Amino acid sequence: MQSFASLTISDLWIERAERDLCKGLSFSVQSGDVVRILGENGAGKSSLLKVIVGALSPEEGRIAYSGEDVTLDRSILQQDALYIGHSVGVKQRLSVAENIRWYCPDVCTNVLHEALKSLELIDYMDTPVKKLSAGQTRRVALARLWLSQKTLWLLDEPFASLDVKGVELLEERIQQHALAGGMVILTSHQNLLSLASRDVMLLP
Amino acid sequence: MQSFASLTISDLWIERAERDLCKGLSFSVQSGDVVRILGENGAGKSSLLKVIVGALSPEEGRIAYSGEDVTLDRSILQQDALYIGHSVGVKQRLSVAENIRWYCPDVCTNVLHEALKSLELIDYMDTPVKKLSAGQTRRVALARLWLSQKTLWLLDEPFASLDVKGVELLEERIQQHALAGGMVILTSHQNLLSLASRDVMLLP
Amino acid sequence: MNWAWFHKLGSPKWFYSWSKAWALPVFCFGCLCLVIGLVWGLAFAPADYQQGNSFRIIYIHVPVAMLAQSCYLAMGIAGVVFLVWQMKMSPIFIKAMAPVGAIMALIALVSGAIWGKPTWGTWWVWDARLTSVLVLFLLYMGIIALQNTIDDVLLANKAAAVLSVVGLINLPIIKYSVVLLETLHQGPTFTLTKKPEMPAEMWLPLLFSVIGLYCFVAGLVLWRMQSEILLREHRSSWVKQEVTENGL
Amino acid sequence: MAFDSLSAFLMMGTHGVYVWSAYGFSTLALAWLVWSTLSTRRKTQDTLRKRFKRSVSR
Amino acid sequence: MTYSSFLKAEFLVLWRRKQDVFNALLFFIIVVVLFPIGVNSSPEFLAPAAAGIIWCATVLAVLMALESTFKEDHRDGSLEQLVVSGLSLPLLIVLKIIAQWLVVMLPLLITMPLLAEMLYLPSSGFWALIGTLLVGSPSLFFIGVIGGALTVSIKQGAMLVMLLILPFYLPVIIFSTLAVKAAQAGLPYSGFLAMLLAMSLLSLVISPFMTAIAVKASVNA
Amino acid sequence: MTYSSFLKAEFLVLWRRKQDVFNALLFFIIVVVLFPIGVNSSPEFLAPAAAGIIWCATVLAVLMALESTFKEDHRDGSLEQLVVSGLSLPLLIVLKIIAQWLVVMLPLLITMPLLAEMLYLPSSGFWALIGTLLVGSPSLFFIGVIGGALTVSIKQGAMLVMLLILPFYLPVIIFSTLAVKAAQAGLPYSGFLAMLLAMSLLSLVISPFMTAIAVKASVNA
Ligand code: HEM
Ligand SMILES: Nc1ncnc2c1ncn2[C@@H]1O[C@H](COP(=O)(O)OP(=O)(O)OP(=O)(O)O)[C@@H](O)[C@H]1O
Ligand SMILES: Nc1ncnc2c1ncn2[C@@H]1O[C@H](COP(=O)(O)OP(=O)(O)OP(=O)(O)O)[C@@H](O)[C@H]1O
Ligand SMILES: [Mg+2]
Ligand SMILES: [Mg+2]
Repeated sequence: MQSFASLTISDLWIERAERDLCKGLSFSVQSGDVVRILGENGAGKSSLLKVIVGALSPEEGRIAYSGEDVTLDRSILQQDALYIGHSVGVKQRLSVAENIRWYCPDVCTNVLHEALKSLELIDYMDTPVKKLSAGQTRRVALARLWLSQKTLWLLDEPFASLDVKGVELLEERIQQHALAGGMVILTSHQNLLSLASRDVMLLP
Repeated sequence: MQSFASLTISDLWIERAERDLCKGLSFSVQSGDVVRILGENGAGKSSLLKVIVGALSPEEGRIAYSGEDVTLDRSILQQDALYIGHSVGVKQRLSVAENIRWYCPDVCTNVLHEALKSLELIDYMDTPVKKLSAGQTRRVALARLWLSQKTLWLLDEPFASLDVKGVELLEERIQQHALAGGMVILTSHQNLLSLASRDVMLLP
Repeated sequence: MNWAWFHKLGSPKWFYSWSKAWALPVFCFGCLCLVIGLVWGLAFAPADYQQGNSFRIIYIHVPVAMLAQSCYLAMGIAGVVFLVWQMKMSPIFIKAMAPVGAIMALIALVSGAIWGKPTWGTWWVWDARLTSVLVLFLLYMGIIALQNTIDDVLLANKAAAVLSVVGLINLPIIKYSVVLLETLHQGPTFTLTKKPEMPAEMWLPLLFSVIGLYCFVAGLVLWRMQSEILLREHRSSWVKQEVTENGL
Repeated sequence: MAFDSLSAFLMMGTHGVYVWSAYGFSTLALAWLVWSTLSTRRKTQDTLRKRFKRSVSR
Repeated sequence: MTYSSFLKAEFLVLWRRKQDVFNALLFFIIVVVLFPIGVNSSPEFLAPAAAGIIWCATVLAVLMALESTFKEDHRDGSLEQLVVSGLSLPLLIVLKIIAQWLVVMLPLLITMPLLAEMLYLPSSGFWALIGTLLVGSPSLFFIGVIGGALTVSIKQGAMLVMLLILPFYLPVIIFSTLAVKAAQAGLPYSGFLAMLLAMSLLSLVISPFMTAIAVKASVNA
Repeated sequence: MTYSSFLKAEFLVLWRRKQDVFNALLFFIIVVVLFPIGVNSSPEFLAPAAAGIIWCATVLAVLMALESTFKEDHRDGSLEQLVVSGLSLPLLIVLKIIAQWLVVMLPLLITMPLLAEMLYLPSSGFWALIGTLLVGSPSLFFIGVIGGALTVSIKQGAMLVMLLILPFYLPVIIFSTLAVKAAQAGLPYSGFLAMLLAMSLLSLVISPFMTAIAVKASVNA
């Protein structure tokens, strides 16, 4: 993980389905921040995360990561970022363990078992993901948060379909990451007063 | 809507992915009940709803609807039931209005507009669903609750990806339905103390 | 070398106002030449001593066949330009060009087939030239299908550009291979191997109709590009001004 | 003029059907092309006009 | 949901996907073109093979079109909704197939004169070919849709559908090409057409129920 | 993610999907069998057409297999992850194609002796056929994968891929069948093999970059 990093977004303007989103949005995130993106349904939260990670191009705006301008080429940021979207990026055919190894190839077996145990997936280690329930699938995707060493986390409604225990686990992990100097940007419709250090409000 | 209806489930046993779920579960629901199914991720909540509506066959157990045994043929129940699952059953290529007309062909235009207005979808009436955000898509599916006259609602995490306003709207609608003599069975990981009249706990 | 024109071409606003001045004159000039060429060819040129009057189809067939190939070449170049320099105008050009090219290829096929009946005695043979025009037509249809199926504009741009470029590389290969096919296993006997030595009153009208069709197509494509530019640039203030004040 | 009379021009020797059908098809196709081009232009203008009006009235 | 709103939505979706229908047509044409170019382009080879080539291409195009019949419905959960709608599933399936047949086969039939010419099919065989296509193709759809339903939850379904279904198509192909050959030889071919009609009717009776079972099973999984 | 973990996961996924690979093989065999049955089964018809039929079937099977190359990765978001991984996308694509080629083509090659026998391919042409398949098929994969990447975000992509890509396959098919015909006639055919090799190399150079562009654009959409 980088010792100190920052993300600055200025004068953003996204257009989707002939509507303007996030017009003129600017904000910045420093090491240790947990930023929550707020907004109604369709306000553009998911679109904003996609723009940051480079999976969608904005109409206008600049994005800088750790002082470098990444507006045109997002690859520096991407090497440091971990993005989990609405569709979680988990291969349905592969088993839980294989999915995790796909993202984190050199994680050692003990660490992997440890993480799966705390996520209560250890019994399903060799089950193909398509046979898991909604919450279990989300847990598989979230396992990366325990196992990889990225600085910037971009999480789109990470608490969706998690049960109470899962929510607690994840909150704890996010706080831990922020304390260790990471940056987290997440969207959520649930109240996470204790968790987020700052809110960014998107007007529709 | 039927004037008085009831659903009784006894000695259920579902098997999925070589695991027993809901073993020996029995409960019944009367007109006016809002029942919340509780349980950890993977406890079998979604599976239970699917079994009730007849999209999955249980290993054992009996299901009775309004006094009639529907264990083998669920069609009486189905005519009276409205089920919305994790994947919401909305056609991505059709527009919002077309999707709603698919389910409720004889709803009159005024009523439809009214419902879309209260769900804040009126601007998107002719937009194909695939261009909507996660929460908006869920709202399209939920519009059926305002427009059709079914007694038994089976809702699998209906609050997922809805914003605060959407959650309030839906809670109100559910309470209204219960007061009018309907039955609601829903799963949710969020706290809905005010809403549910009863909880059914599934042990994993 | 002065690259200013290249950068200007890349600017939709500049291109729009430029094309607004040129589209109509070019189109009208094209129509005029085309009419002259066709009327001359149909009514005044002497009949061919071998083929009789059926040879008059040449005045539409050859220009259209030439256009079908030129259009693809232009699209391929535009594709390269887009992939290398990201020029905004290239995908607009490709989108405007594809249906025009497809129609040209279609007319070449139909007029050729009709011409084949009296001269070769059959509508269709699997000869090199015919087959490669058929493939060209299918390539055009592929690009159109792709553009219509993908509804994301950025993706459609890239996809059409990629396909045009790959087609540009492959079209000569296809042509070459099809020629081989024909020469190897004893093709149909009725191919025009040589251009007849035409008298001037035969080839002059052809020249007119060729030039006419080029200008006709150029005018059309400019118009098509204009609509596309307006749609894509609807956010900029000049489009607003253009549409609300001037009209098309 | 390569033909003596109008009927001879229309008959084109024995090849009238072929020549005229080829030209007929070509004319139709080119005319369709022109028509579709112009109608897209008109439609584009209309939709943009409407959109701008909406954004002004808002 | 009612039967008529279901049928309306089917047509609407197909209309939204009209480019796909057009693609099916182009695919069919390309497969037909593949043979003269890839194998042999002389009239002596093509004329007797024409009906067979056209039928093989039709079968492939129909299979490609059918493979995705239920795919999209499954993905967005609307297949599940069909199962729990309380309407008769077999009837819904028949309606779906009728919509598909109209949308896929009519364009194919329209291009036939052109392709027949390009493959040098003698005019004596042409009407027999059209007849076999009209009478035989419904059975292709009814049989094929079973495969589409079976493989709906499987990701790489196209291939598997072909595999499961092609063997059942063989009789249809054989009778059809025999009919065209008989017509080319000046023999009566109405017997073959009757056979094809019988197969279409048989599959109309059996297939909706089989498909309903398959759909239910794939929703279950 | 590293290159080696990527390659490993590719092979793992393919291994999980071994049924699909097997299906590709069966599909290929069925298409080949369709011709003797649907068109004509006499040796005089089949022997000269054999190489063409086998190549046409190969092309269809490869396209079917390629169509889904990126589909699944796109659906579950792992394609997005490839793009944002910071590794060289063209190189990842080459690795993916190598894995695909090994898994799809090797089984096809193994069945060749059998099918050649069934189609009465003279033994003089057999080794030429194998040679063309070995040298020519990489270009099929490299060209086809562009189509797969372009249509990844489209639901009913199989048809469109075929539409886009089949015209580009024509030269490969033509050179291959010409080579086999030359071999059957006792003529030298190394010139054709050289052409095929050149096409494979050309597509190896161009395709990964084109595919990378397409993948990036698809992920954006
Ligand atoms: C469907 C059938 C046909 C197609 C697709 C076709 C296509 C073409 C093409 C691509 C060209 C080249 C244009 C150029 O770039 O110069 C051409 C030229 C020509 N075609 Fe056709 N043709 C067809 C049938 C015929 C027939 C039946 C005849 C007359 C017997 C004919 C006579 C000519 C002549 C005289 C030229 C100009 C000579 C030359 O430039 O080489 N074509 N045709
Ligand atoms: N399609 C499937 N095929 C096989 N097994 C499945 C399938 N879906 C779920 N299961 C298994 O059934 C069990 C219960 O799943 P279910 O989806 O009913 O859980 P749930 O209570 O809804 O959980 P969640 O809160 O995560 O949605 C899980 O252990 C899971 O492994
Ligand atoms: N794939 C898409 N294509 C076109 N437009 C889209 C697409 N996805 C979303 N949109 C549009 O972009 C806007 C913002 O969508 P986005 O998904 O970013 O919202 P969101 O804030 O994440 O909402 P939610 O809380 O419902 O997830 C919406 O108005 C929607 O109509
Ligand atoms: Mg969202
Ligand atoms: Mg669930």
